[in-house]
Amino acid sequence: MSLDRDALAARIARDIPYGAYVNLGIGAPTLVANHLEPALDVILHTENGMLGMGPAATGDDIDQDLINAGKQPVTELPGAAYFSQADSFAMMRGGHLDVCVLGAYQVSVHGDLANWHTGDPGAIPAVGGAMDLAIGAKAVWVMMDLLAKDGTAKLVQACSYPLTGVGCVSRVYTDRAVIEVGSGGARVLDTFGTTLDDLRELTGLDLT
Amino acid sequence: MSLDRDALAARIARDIPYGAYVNLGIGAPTLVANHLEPALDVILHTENGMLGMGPAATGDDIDQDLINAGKQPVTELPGAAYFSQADSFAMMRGGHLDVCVLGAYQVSVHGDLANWHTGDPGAIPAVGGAMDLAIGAKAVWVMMDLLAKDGTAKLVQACSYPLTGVGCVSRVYTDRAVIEVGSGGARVLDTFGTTLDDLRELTGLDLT
Amino acid sequence: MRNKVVSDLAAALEGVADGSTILIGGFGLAGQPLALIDALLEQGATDLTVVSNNAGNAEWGIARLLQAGRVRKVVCSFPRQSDSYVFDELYLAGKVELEVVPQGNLAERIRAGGAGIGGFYTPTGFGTLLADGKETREIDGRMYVLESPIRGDVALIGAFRGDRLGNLVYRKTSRNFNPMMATAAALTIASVAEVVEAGALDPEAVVTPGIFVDRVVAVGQEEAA
Amino acid sequence: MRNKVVSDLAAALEGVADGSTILIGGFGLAGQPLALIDALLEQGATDLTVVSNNAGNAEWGIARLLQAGRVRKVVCSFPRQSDSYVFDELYLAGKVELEVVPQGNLAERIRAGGAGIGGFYTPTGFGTLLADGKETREIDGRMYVLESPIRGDVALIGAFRGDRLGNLVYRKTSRNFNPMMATAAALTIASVAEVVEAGALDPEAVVTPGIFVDRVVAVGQEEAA
Repeated sequence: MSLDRDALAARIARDIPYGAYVNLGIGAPTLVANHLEPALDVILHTENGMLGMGPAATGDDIDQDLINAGKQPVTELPGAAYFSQADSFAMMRGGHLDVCVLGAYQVSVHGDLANWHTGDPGAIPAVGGAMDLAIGAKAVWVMMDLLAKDGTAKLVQACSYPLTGVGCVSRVYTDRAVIEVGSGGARVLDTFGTTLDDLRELTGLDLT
Repeated sequence: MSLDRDALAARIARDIPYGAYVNLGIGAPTLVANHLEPALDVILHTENGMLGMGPAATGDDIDQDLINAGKQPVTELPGAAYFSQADSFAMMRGGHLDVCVLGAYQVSVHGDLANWHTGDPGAIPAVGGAMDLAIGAKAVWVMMDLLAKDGTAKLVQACSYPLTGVGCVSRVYTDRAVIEVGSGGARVLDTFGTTLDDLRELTGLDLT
Repeated sequence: MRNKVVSDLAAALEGVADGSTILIGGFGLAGQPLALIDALLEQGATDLTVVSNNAGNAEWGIARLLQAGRVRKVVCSFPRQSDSYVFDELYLAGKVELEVVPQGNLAERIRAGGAGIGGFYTPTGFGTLLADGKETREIDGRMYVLESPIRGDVALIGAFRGDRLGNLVYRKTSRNFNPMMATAAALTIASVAEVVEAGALDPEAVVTPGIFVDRVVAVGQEEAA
Repeated sequence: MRNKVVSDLAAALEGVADGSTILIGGFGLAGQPLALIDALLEQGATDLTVVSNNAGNAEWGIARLLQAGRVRKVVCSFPRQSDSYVFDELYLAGKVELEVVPQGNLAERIRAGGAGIGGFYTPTGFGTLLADGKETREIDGRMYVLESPIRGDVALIGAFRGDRLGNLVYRKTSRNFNPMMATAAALTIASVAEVVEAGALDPEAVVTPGIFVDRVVAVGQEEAA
């Protein structure tokens, strides 16, 4: 009864307010775009320098000069605008985006985010725009499985992985529940085929 | 035998290197533009947001959206570019202009500049771009009379008027002499119908 | 369908509160949104702080706001102009506060406000009266002054063309402070000479992307003098 | 007559010294000036510090410089890509230094370098490993990190069209880091698909004014893969 990724993406899409400016992170959050109703009038930002990004480009529409932050070819919608990365990140840092949806390794009940580095000493560190995105929207939402492949919870009391941002996440969308996080701690907003008690047991957290 | 303003402007124009990017301050420095040979290939910057400024506009060429820093109508040369004032002052502050020519109330032998405020308690303070221009070119030259109307020297040991910038002027063009200033003190480069002794007497400075 | 174009100036200025900080674009009259300022006068908000390069010309634009006693404080680089008699008189009578900021610092502070920068070190103004009491710092052998961001409750923007998404382009040197101000206010209101279809502006040439703009109103080509 | 257009790539790269810091535009392959990088390889400068968003793709561009052992240090936001095996191997063997900078901080630091800003406070990275040892400061209740400007000895810029005055425009998302980098180097070298007449670029749409550009070379439309 838990939600699969596509159903979760659809749920996130439904929660995005009308007319929002949205940045969708690389990976699963990109799926959210497939569920944005045209009537919702969302405008997509890609941090490599564009507002008004359209769907993925295919065939003859592929243009190596028109890519998204994941370096995949995309298209341009009428009313788009291009700008430099200084301007693009100023737009994010300045709080002009309404919603940013990101993946994560871990999120803490206080909204700390860990999504850039496993902390493995053999790993090559690479941050990209992760830290900028983490603080770069009015609402930062995380889309992730509640549990890692090894069964440990990804929603935690305190992140053990290196942080991407402090207290920056406001809401976590998982396959089992939607959970509000922040200075007031974690609060379950909605569950998918699970109970509050189950969630407490799975995470070891004092969820309300 | 001293130079009049127009002759002094011509002298300054001759000292500008080939191909320079130049900002001419409001007032007398504007006269320099009249003496820039086309072969010198100088490009004029106006800090309200333009490179490639042409001569003053007259008649039907007057466009209220195309003005210089003195708010006078000007024209656009082929290859011009417009930009915001943030970008324009970034261009100055970042040291991209070759020469800036400014007027002054006083310049000190160490290159301190006073040109924005008389210090009169009744005056309304207004700085405009003066402090940005003062530090905003590889070479900041001042064009001024050596003596004020009351006969006191405007080249001084230390400015008595409020400063615009510290140690920013490299050369002073006056009606009587061209004088290098800076951390090494004042050194006369050229005289116009006057002698070093005369200049020492007029200024009370230990000129070399 | 997203449509930021409002029908008239009254709708454009709706909700501006007393005590607001208003960023007003323009350098002299170029790019100064005169119709929006007149509409703000009509709207009635008072006790305003106005951030703009100048403090009004003759009895146009900002000068009218001043004349009507709506302005508590002016933050600008160059209040004193040949035709700034309205401001001059109020200032000398102690009826309006003034904060003078070097022009490039003013532009950069507004940019910082829109860009989420907490403060920056600038060489401009170091060692002068206008840096009095400000924190200074030596960086790589040069002296700098710490300057803070400026944000507004409202920005009034004078643009050339705009679309229903809020994308804007400007004309020649009327661009000036407008693009930064558009990024640095909670409510950004742009007047344009002409509203065009979405997609009619070249995406490579849009200066202010629509994300920064809340309302667009067509006022035709303004003639100031 | 001012003419920044040089006849070939060798002339474009003339004089680049060993030990230089090279700013290289591009985000992945978009806007990465591949022909200029190949010409830099040919020119022979070594012991380079490369500042760029990525650390090379497959055996193109920056990856070739790395492969040839010309690069001492990479400053970038995202070295690890699906096809960054050249960098990965050198890094893991301890043969190249790496400074990782959050992408927006990298863009802003380069802008600051070109704009004469001595440093700035950014919220990005606060409380993370990438701010370790950096000065922090609370401003209006929010925590910021002090970041410093980045400048280069040389910038290699991938543009779309340019004129003999050095004015440049870009194409779509290949703009990315190029405009800031053009402002932040002692010697800025731009490759363009096409050189156009002075006056042919719309003055309202010029992204990089010629003042920032020293040399322009036509390389045609580059096809990377």
